[in-house]
Amino acid sequence: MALDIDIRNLKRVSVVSIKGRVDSSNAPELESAFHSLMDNGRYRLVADLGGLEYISSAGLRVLVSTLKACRRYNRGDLRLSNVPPRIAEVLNLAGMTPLFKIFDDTVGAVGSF
Amino acid sequence: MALDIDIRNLKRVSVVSIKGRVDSSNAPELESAFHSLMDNGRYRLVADLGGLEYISSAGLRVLVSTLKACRRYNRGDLRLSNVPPRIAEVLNLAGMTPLFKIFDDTVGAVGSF
Amino acid sequence: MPDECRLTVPGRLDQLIIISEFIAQAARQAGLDERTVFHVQMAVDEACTNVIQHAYQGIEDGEITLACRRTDDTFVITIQDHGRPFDPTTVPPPDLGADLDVRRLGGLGLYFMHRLMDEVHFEFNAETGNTVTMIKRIAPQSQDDR
Amino acid sequence: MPDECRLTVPGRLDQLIIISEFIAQAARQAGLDERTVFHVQMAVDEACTNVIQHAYQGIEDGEITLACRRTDDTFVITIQDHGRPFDPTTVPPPDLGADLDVRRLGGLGLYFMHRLMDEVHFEFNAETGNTVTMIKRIAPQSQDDR
Ligand SMILES: Nc1ncnc2c1ncn2[C@@H]1O[C@H](COP(=O)(O)OP(=O)(O)O)[C@@H](O)[C@H]1O
Ligand SMILES: Nc1ncnc2c1ncn2[C@@H]1O[C@H](COP(=O)(O)OP(=O)(O)O)[C@@H](O)[C@H]1O
Repeated sequence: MALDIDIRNLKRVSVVSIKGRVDSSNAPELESAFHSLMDNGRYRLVADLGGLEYISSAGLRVLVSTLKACRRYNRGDLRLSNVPPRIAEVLNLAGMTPLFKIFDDTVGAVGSF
Repeated sequence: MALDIDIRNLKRVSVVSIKGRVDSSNAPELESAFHSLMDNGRYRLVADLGGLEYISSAGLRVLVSTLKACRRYNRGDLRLSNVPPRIAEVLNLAGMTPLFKIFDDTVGAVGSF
Repeated sequence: MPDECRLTVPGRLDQLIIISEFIAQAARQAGLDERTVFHVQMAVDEACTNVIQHAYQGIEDGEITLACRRTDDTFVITIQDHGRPFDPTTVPPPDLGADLDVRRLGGLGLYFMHRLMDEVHFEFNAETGNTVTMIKRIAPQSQDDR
Repeated sequence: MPDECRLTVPGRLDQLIIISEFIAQAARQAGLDERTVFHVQMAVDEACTNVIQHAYQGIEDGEITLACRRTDDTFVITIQDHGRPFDPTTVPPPDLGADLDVRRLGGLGLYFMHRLMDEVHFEFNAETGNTVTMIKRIAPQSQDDR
């Protein structure tokens, strides 16, 4: 149930697969994964949440701050795919569903850019 | 991680698949599963341990008492299949490996009767 | 208190996973369904994160004690610490409808606790420390579940 | 004791899974590898089963308290109860080489505790109750793991 982050750089888009558990102890790890991508000029991101078992408000905060950073100057976006029902419920509760473009699968999310 | 017991009655042999966790709180459950088979005259048993994550001495005790009951009057046997490495280590530690006929897979165990 | 489970851990973020697994297992054992287990787990995680980050402010030698028990129609959790008290009534609610560019990051912890649990009470006491009590109402247990 | 985790549960068999998940998570968090976690989990399960079945003899209102902490090269677990004391030196070891028909069932709990842990000590005290201390030696922690 630890956090496992896998990054796959495609031609125009990067896919960040987030598995396991994000809480306030490891949210900084997730944040630096996103930062390392953006520092390399990659702002078209897909977060594949298929393996995400748990996310607390500290993790949601990272998603929103990354979303903001990607959209700045219209240079990109953070889109979500494969959101498990329980995580979708949390996004909803946090009023975050309207902020994100959410896709059923990662192929669709990558192809949307 | 609860205990899940699945029984499959073949023509001559019954396969008992034991999944999850056997400790002293639920070992009686496992015992009555074996008893229900023997009460119906089924003494040729295969315990498929493929999904067994944990077994304490209370569970081992059930395996040995069932083995004894099956072999009595030469009427049958309890054979093991799919033993995960961690469970094999425990059987070894308990000096139980020489008592059982152990098979790599359930097909082999069923076919051995 | 006959049927209570208690956990005490150092007030550090790396203990959150121990807390989380403890409360999930205790809630499951008390008969709560998996969705409710998840909600309880999340509320407890937010409460303990606040204790570690705000009450203890990163000072690592404080302890957190959780206790939980099942009554007929509730699951009751208390979380105790000896850090600094605060006044929850002064914390503004998050503005969940705000546009992305003006939305305040954070400030969701207390909100989640209130949304995911049926009751949340804070108590501050110079001697016994701070206690948050969270209650989840559940369907009364049938005889079979016992 | 700065870096200790403690768990208290009612002395009932249905609490064993809470105990087991707690000790596994605490051992993992302390940096033990998965095989060692399994061994610790098993030793603790056997010790607590004995407390419930023999020390408390099925009386359900006793409590069990586990504490564990990591030192540089050990993982130390104590288990406390207030049930009846016993003399572990009078318990005969199991005869693991015996043929099936003469083999005694049971009697493996204490044996597993000793085999799976590096040290096992019993202490009986009229006031503080009974305490079993189990120690697992582990490779000293590298800086990176901290
Ligand atoms: N246990 C606590 N002890 C002290 N202050 C707290 C505690 N919980 C919350 N607070 C205060 O309330 C504010 C809002 O908390 P919360 O809603 O959890 O959001 P966040 O922790 O992300 O700021 C915190 O920033 C903090 O000032
Ligand atoms: N915590 C304890 N309190 C009292 N008696 C105990 C305790 N632990 C062990 N014993 C005694 O030692 C015997 C051997 O224990 P053990 O090796 O665990 O096997 P088992 O529990 O299967 O009998 C028990 O039958 C019991 O009489």
